Amino acid sequence: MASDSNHIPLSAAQIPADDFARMRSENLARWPTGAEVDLIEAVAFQKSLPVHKQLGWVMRRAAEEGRCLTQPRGGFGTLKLQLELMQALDRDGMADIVPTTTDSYTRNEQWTQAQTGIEESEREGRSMLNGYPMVNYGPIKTRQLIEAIDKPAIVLSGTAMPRLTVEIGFAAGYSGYLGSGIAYTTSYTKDTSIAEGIRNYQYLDRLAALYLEHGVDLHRRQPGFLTGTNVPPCIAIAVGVLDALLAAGQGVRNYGLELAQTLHLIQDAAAIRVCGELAHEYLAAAGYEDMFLPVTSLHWMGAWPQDDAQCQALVAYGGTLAAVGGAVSVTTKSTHEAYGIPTPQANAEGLRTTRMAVYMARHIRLDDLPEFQTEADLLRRETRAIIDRVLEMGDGDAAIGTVKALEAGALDIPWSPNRHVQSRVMPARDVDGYLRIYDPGNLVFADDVAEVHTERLKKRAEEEGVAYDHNLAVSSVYEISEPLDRLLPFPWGE
Amino acid sequence: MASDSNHIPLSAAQIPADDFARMRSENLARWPTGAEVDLIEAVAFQKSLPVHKQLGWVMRRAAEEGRCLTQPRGGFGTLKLQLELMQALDRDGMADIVPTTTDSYTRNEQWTQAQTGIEESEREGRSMLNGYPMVNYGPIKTRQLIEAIDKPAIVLSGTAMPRLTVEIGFAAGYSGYLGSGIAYTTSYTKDTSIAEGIRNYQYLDRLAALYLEHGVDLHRRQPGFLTGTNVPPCIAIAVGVLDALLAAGQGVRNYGLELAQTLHLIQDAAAIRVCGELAHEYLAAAGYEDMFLPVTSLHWMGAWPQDDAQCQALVAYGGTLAAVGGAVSVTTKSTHEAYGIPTPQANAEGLRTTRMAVYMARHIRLDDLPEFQTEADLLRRETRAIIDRVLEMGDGDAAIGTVKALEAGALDIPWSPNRHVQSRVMPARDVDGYLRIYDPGNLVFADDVAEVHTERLKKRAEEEGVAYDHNLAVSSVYEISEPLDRLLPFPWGE
Amino acid sequence: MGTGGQNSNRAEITLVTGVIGADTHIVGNRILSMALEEAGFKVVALGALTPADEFIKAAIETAADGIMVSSLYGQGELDCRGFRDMCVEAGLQDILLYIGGNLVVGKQDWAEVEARYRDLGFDRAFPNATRTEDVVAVLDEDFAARRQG
Amino acid sequence: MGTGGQNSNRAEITLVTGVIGADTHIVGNRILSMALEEAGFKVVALGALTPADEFIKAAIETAADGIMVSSLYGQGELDCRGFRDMCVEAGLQDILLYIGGNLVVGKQDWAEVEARYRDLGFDRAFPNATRTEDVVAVLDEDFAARRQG
Ligand code: B12
Ligand code: B12
Repeated sequence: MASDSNHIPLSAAQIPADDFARMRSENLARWPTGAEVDLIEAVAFQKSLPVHKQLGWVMRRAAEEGRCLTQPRGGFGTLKLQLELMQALDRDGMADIVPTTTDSYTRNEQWTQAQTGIEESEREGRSMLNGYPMVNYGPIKTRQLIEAIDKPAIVLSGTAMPRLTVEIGFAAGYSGYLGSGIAYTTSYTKDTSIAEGIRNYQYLDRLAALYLEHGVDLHRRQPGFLTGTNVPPCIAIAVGVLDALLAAGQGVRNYGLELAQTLHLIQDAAAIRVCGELAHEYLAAAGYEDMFLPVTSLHWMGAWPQDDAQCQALVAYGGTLAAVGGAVSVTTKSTHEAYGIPTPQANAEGLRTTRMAVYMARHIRLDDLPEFQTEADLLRRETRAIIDRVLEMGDGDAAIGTVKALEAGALDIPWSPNRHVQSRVMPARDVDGYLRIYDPGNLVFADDVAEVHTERLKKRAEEEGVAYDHNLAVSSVYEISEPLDRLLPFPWGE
Repeated sequence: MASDSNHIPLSAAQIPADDFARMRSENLARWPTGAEVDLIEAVAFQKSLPVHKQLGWVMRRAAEEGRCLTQPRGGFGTLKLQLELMQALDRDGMADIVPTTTDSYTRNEQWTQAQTGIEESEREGRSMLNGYPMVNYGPIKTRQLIEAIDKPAIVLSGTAMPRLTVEIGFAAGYSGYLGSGIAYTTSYTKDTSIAEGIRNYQYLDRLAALYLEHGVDLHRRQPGFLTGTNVPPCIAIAVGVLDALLAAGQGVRNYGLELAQTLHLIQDAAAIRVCGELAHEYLAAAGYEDMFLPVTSLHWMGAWPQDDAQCQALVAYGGTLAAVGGAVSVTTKSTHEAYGIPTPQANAEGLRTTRMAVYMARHIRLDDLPEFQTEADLLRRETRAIIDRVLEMGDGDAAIGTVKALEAGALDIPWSPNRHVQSRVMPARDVDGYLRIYDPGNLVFADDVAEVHTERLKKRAEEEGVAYDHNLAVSSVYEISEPLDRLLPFPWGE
Repeated sequence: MGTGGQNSNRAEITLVTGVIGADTHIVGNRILSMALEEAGFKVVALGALTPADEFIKAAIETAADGIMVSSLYGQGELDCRGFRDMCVEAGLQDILLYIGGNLVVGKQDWAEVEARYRDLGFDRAFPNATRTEDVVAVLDEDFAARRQG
Repeated sequence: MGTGGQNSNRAEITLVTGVIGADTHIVGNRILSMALEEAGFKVVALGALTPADEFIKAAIETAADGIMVSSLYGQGELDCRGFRDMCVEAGLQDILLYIGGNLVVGKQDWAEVEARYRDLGFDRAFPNATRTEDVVAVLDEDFAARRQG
């Protein structure tokens, strides 16, 4: 694991070159396929890809041209199944960005178990792993996946331990990599310290920056969904900006920020706008003037309904919200979400529904709507309050500030499984469908800002005739997954 | 047919009571089931329905409470099949308003053929008619349909000859009726004169008003889709207002206006708003201060794509557009639209997808957006120009003005099959996705208004690198039905 | 579009177009008629709601070389019963007969639908959403084959 | 919710909750824990990512009457192999075992899934989206039956 870096004190500073070289060779020695990684050869392979298969270039072009690209999630346990899946997503789904999700063993660095999983999957002819075991296959074999598609590919691997996977992924020709130290450690681990998660992603970002130094403009991306469950935009943006500061510190310049949809058209559009704005502002203030910081919008990350028809509306609205918000890309789900990993066909359908929705809303912008501006102003104040406090606690160091702030609850994540996070903040939906904060825990907002949240939520309790208590937050977790006869009944029958 | 009224000169005036009584008895004598109609008994039956099964009441309540109700279309050839369909739409589809679409023979008053169709359908056990033959079954049997559901029911019968069908429908307990003299005559007939179509619907509206005089608040509705093919909102609203004036003249007070979606979020919202506004304004100016004039939004009425996934986006967006526009109800389609009449299941799914979309967007309003206001202003000026000219040509009489204006093209309908309509106006989508007018034919707009249309369409031609000619209109007919690889390809591949 | 004049023979070819039966779906038929005219054919457009016998009358009167029938509303099969026989009776044994649109009720296997319309005497049948460029191309082919044959 | 105290015995019942295996899905489990506490049960919440043996250790330490296992990520079957046997070995032969969540990979027939978990020794299994009111009601029933039995 990350034992190597435990004696380097935590900071946002760049990992020194010699330390990094040592860390890399230790890391690559952990599994045989690590020996296949040769940076210079990998750089040459990345450069040999046409630009339209390089996600760094594609994201920049999409941003320039005002496009909203589509990207699904997806991983199966063998090279063959993964290859078919990626072709289906590329062709039938018309995905602009093709994913490879890794399996849970790979995420937990249990490569021996992953090997068993591959063998069982090959015997059974169906995937016994919930993703692609990238480390086990290694970069040379995995290049077959890159060659099988005509789009850029991205690695999706929800873990706080990405070191070997990223080495393999970049060497295999993946030009995008999702994951970050704060977001994943707070949402995917229980005991892992925030410092350790940050260090692991500093390694990853340093590696991406090394490719950049060799002329390869890889796309790094922060997983803005965190715990996926009613994360208020101010928290998501604050974490995104902090993760971006950490990445920039390692030399990354092409860094995407994700935001999970709240499903409120105006709140989501304001969030996408403010996210881009504040990211640029804080990164520039830290001396990173030349960052490319595109925003990706994520289909609803909370609990989904059981009814296909309802899910279709969520999928389509997911495209609408991304397009109206001006997101550079949208990450899609499918009608199978409540049950399990979608079939390639359901996944491709989700992509096409989303794409059609994007097409229809591509001209719409709400930035001049007074309600949008009020919401954006509120969001700016909330988010600045959090980030400023974190940076203050770290004396300007984002890494140290984050660890302290999470410990103290000055930065907080709702529904986090991690012990080092207070997770006292309680979000809930308000009377107008905005996601607000019922209980801020130890988050500190200006009085008038806090008052907006309380007032709007009290209004909801009043309208629904329920108590003003934490059940507002609980029912907001269930809400979108409820059947229609609870959400919107015909109200006048017997 | 309508021979009885041919010697009454056309006007917007109310049909005199004695004439109407004579017309009714002639009409009811045309088919045996006409004898089952007894106004007083029918009034009693209507009054015996709980209010939540009376569409007049339900529409008023929905408007008061700011709800957007859902309604599908649907009709099968036998009582049994129709009953099952209506129950499926009521229960599985959660339709707030349950429809009965009549078959083509019934619309053409070919009741003998309809009888054969019923017999064949019963023999085959499947529907050989494309709708429910309401006249043949008559009011007493048809009441079984009303009793089988727990929602209000509406008759959908696209025809210029509705006289006997409406008598049966109201007596059976339908509390809503879609259809109007101008809209249906211009879109469903070739040789029928506009005057004749208007007279037939004056009969229908007079009958609805007679129920009102007996205390039954039926909901009449104007079919705003006309030819369903890129009808610019100014034309749809103008026709809606003129049809409403004609209905009010007969004594109707509960009159819905429909608007087909253009699929532009802002244009559709502006259209719904302006439609309500101008309808109230013109009706009040004509002395009808107490009209209830709710607006219904219609899912895309033009050609649909062949791909289910694309259709799901159209269905869902149809709910979004209706909710955001503040429509009081939305009429739904399904993923089967490009192929044929949907199965009850597909129909119910379209309803639920729409309902979920409505739920998610129910709080959103765009009225304060500057772009909305600009569009609404433009639309007000366009629509007033048309209506004022029509009323002028009729010396204040909407019936006479309409006939003359359609003949002259001062009121015009795109893609109309009717000989008495110029149908020279050519709509096309502009560079920002708004539906504009490429060729106004003989419609007269202020120069600066006309200039907006020309300028925006020239801009589109320029951006697409195509000629500025009528193919802008033709490609706009195809557009939404195109496959995604034409609408929104991945643009940077080989 | 914009292919007018490519085939020097088009100007000598007269085509009757219309929507058969009680069908009001005029849009596709009108777009087709416009495209055929632009391509250089002589077009006699009968419009929507055209009974079968009016097609034949118009074809005789204009000495037409082909009839282009549209049907969208699902009752095309009923409306087209005996259409080829009526043509033959009227002395139009060689006239080219095309039909296009939503030719049956609901979603059915296209190969079967096509076969059914061939049995009704149509030279070709086209599914809905057929583009006019493709129709022009096939017309050129079929008329070229006739000149040679 | 708000049903706390209805059953006077709840205060005497201790329940261990947690998410088994390498599963981070804590939301449903935390909501369940909150609801059980509000209903009056004593709750020992172990949180996400809890190995099977930690459940048992906690149950012994707190003399628990039941264990409420959550599993969402699809690998529940692997994580629960031998769970009842481990309980028995640890002297918890009578402890009530419930499990709930997305208990298998993908969409499978619920009756089959339930049977599989009964075979693993669970007294009851619950599909995802089960509401906490329903869980409380069933707990009351099962504990009432035990008191009588
Ligand atoms: C617009 C529309 C209408 C408009 C028509 C306006 C008008 N006057 O033209 C309105 C709203 C009035 C209407 C009414 C009805 N409609 Co309609 N309508 C449509 C819709 C949405 C689009 C049709 C269209 O214009 N397409 C665009 C044009 C450009 O394409 P096209 O027509 O296919 O034509 C192209 C090709 O097919 C080809 N082509 C066409 N003809 C020919 C001929 C030849 C020889 C060749 C080679 C090629 C060719 O070239 C054309 C140009 O590219 C379709 C569904 C769909 N496709 O999405 C339903 C549809 C055709 N309608 C249908 C029905 C049932 C009706 C009604 C009975 C509905 C009702 N219950 O009220 C009435 C019919 C009334 C009547 N008596 O005809 C059904 C038909 C069902 C079936 N066949 O099983 C459809 C499929 C919808 C559905 N799923 O229910 N409709
Ligand atoms: C939110 C979410 C996440 C969040 C979790 C945040 C967190 N820390 O909790 C994040 C984004 C981190 C996440 C990650 C992953 N997720 Co996830 N996630 C979801 C999602 C969308 C909602 C789950 C949820 O919170 N529901 C709301 C709560 C209130 O409901 P509940 O959990 O069902 O709990 C209720 C009942 O089940 C019951 N209950 C629960 N436990 C128990 C126990 C007992 C004894 C009883 C009686 C009742 C009971 O009571 C609860 C309250 O009412 C679901 C899909 C869905 N349902 O829509 C996928 C889902 C569960 N996730 C899935 C997957 C695959 C993953 C990942 C592996 C994805 C990936 N490839 O990265 C990782 C897993 C990482 C890991 N090691 O665990 C799959 C599981 C597939 C399967 N079983 O076949 C699902 C179904 C999505 C999908 N279709 O792919 N996920």
